[in-house]
Amino acid sequence: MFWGYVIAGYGIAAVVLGTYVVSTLRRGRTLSRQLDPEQRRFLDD
Amino acid sequence: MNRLVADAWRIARKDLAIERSSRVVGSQILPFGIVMLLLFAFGVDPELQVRGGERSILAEIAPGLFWITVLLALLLVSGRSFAVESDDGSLDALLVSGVHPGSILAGKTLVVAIQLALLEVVVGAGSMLLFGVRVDDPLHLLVVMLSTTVALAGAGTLLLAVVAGYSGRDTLGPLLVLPSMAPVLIGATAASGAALYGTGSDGAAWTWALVAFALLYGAAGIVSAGALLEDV
Amino acid sequence: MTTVEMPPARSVPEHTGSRLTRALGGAVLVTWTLWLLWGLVLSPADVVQHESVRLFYLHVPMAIMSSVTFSITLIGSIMVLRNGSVFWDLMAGVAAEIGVMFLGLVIATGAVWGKPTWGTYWEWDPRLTTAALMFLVYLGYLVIRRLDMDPVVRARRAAVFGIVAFINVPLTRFSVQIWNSLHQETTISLTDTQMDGAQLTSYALGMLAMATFLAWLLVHRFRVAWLEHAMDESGLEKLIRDRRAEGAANEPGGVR
Amino acid sequence: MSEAASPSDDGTVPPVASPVARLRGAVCVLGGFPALAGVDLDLHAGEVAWLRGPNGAGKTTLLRLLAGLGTVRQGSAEVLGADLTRVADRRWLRRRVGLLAHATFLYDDLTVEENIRFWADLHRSDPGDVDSAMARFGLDGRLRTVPVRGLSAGQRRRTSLAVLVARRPLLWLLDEPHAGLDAEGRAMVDRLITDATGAGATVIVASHDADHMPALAPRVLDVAGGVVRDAPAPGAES
Repeated sequence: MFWGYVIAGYGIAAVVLGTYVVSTLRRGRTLSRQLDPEQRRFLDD
Repeated sequence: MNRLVADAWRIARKDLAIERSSRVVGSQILPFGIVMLLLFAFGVDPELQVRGGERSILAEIAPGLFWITVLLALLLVSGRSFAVESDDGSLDALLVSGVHPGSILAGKTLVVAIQLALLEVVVGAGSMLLFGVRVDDPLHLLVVMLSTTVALAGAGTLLLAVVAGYSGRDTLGPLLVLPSMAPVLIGATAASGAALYGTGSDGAAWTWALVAFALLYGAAGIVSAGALLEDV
Repeated sequence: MTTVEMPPARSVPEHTGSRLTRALGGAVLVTWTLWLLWGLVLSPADVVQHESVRLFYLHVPMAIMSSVTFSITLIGSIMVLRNGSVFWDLMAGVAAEIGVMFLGLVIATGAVWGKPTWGTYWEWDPRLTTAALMFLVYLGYLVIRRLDMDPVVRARRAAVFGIVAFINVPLTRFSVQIWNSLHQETTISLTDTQMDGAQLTSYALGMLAMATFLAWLLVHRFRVAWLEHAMDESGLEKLIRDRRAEGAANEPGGVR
Repeated sequence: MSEAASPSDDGTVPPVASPVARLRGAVCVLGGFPALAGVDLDLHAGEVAWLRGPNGAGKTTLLRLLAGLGTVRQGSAEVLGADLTRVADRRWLRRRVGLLAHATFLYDDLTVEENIRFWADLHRSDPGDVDSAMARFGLDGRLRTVPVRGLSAGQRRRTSLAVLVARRPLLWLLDEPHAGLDAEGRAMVDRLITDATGAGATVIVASHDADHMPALAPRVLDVAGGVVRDAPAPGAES
């Protein structure tokens, strides 16, 4: 019974963090393509 | 410095003159407080007694209801305080007059506090009459009411200045004000309970917390006004 | 910085990654593997809380990281008011967004832990109440950042709110102590829990895992925010050209 | 508070030497839109300049910018020696200009006199100036105690003008000053402009009034697409 809660807790976190990470990386790619290389970074690496 | 205070006072006097002539406080804000009192009496049976039968449940929870009423009235009053200005672009005009934004917020905070205090007197008297609330320690209660009023007025003015000039401010204002003011509400309720009935041993601690909130939010608005209102 | 194969004309990749994020990403993979191994497998179940103690290895590090992000928002807000820094404005917003997400998960995992331990998902306990308020306040901050306003004005107003909002962080952090001292009641606190070595290790690994993850995520998310900012700026340049062209189309001297 | 400090840091009104305003490539963005898209402009002391151009050309934004409202996103702008990119300078400038905007800046619930006295007090205007300004616009009689909500559009405009006159600005920024006024009122505005320049002030008028303005303003500026150009000399127009 306790394992159910543990899995639920870790599961929620995995889904939310995973979705956020994927969407962030995707947005970065889409936006990056639309800009000239010199506009893409705040600092050089 | 003198100029800041003098301008704040001029703006406050002007807002009071507007309120006197528009009669919104008398005809809308105070009736709102009375309506709330009646609603609470309808919602909670005034005959119900707390365990031990010292007083009615309504009297017991009156501090919380009282401050919820004041908090809701704060939304109306501080919203109006800025609506008066942006109706005809007067916030620009105040800035063009060389008024320091700090004076604008200080003047508005004062007027909002005065209006809330009026409401508190009416709703407070009503609670004593209708709910059978009695006051153990009037001086303590006065300190609680004063500091809570200043904290609420300061924060309400500050937070509405954050959204001044934005068209959706009527709906966004409450979203900013209510959660930010919840700690003040909790403290005010606990401290008033202590002042009214001497319940709980934490009244003094909460009262100090309220005084701190009052200083914090009273000063925060004036300090940050330049960043908020410049170039609306 | 001292790469040999770096061509003279900098090649900026079409994504938000870099050697820095790859290094951080590697650290994330290592720390997460160790953390999950210890937290879920190697450490024993608690005497009182049984297996659900494992939720703490996730819950507590995320709670601390959300305080870290809100502190970044505070610092960024102060910097914005001091010198109108665009970097700090974006950083403050990015940190608050990640912080709100972490805090949301903290509340969710706390509720999941509360059910088997307290028998209820939600308890009007000082820590929960103040955390929920903090969540709402920072949600308000994110709303302010999305208002349709002049970016400079909005940055300053958001900064003021970002500073005022921070009062919630110590309030939530010390809520248990504050209410304890006020009510003289005992609340379940972490220090009561008997912790053995493997549990402590799981905590430490959780902290490390979340910290490296936060650093990795902050860099990527900041770069996305910077790209958005750059898009706005280059969009503005185009708008200015269009606007000027609109004037040139009207022959000067013509009153319409 | 470095409130009194002037941009030149001597605490006094700077000599209103030329130029009163110098803008170079000034860009002003409103709600993501470049209302001013790179304005180059020099204004000299004692000048009357007429801003003309279609609706949405940027006239109002330019006046607001010169009044110290709004920010310069790109380029540079200096008015009365104040650098508009600096907050403290803008604040300093605002007290020295008079802006007559579309909005009348009046409180509906206050009387004409209460309104004028409030604004004049904030400005530390001389009470004598206030009285004469009210008399000048015929507001010292019955209208004095009438709440502004009861005024006609023309009477409101006169009240705003009286506020402006009591302030004795160095730079007058008038947005459609003739709009909504009767013949008598328009004549008052014309006299006001001549008096102001006579006293050494500079006046900029945004107006669609092609009948009135040419006689008043020797300098004509065409505003279009967020930029400003000097209009060709009258004879050169084909």
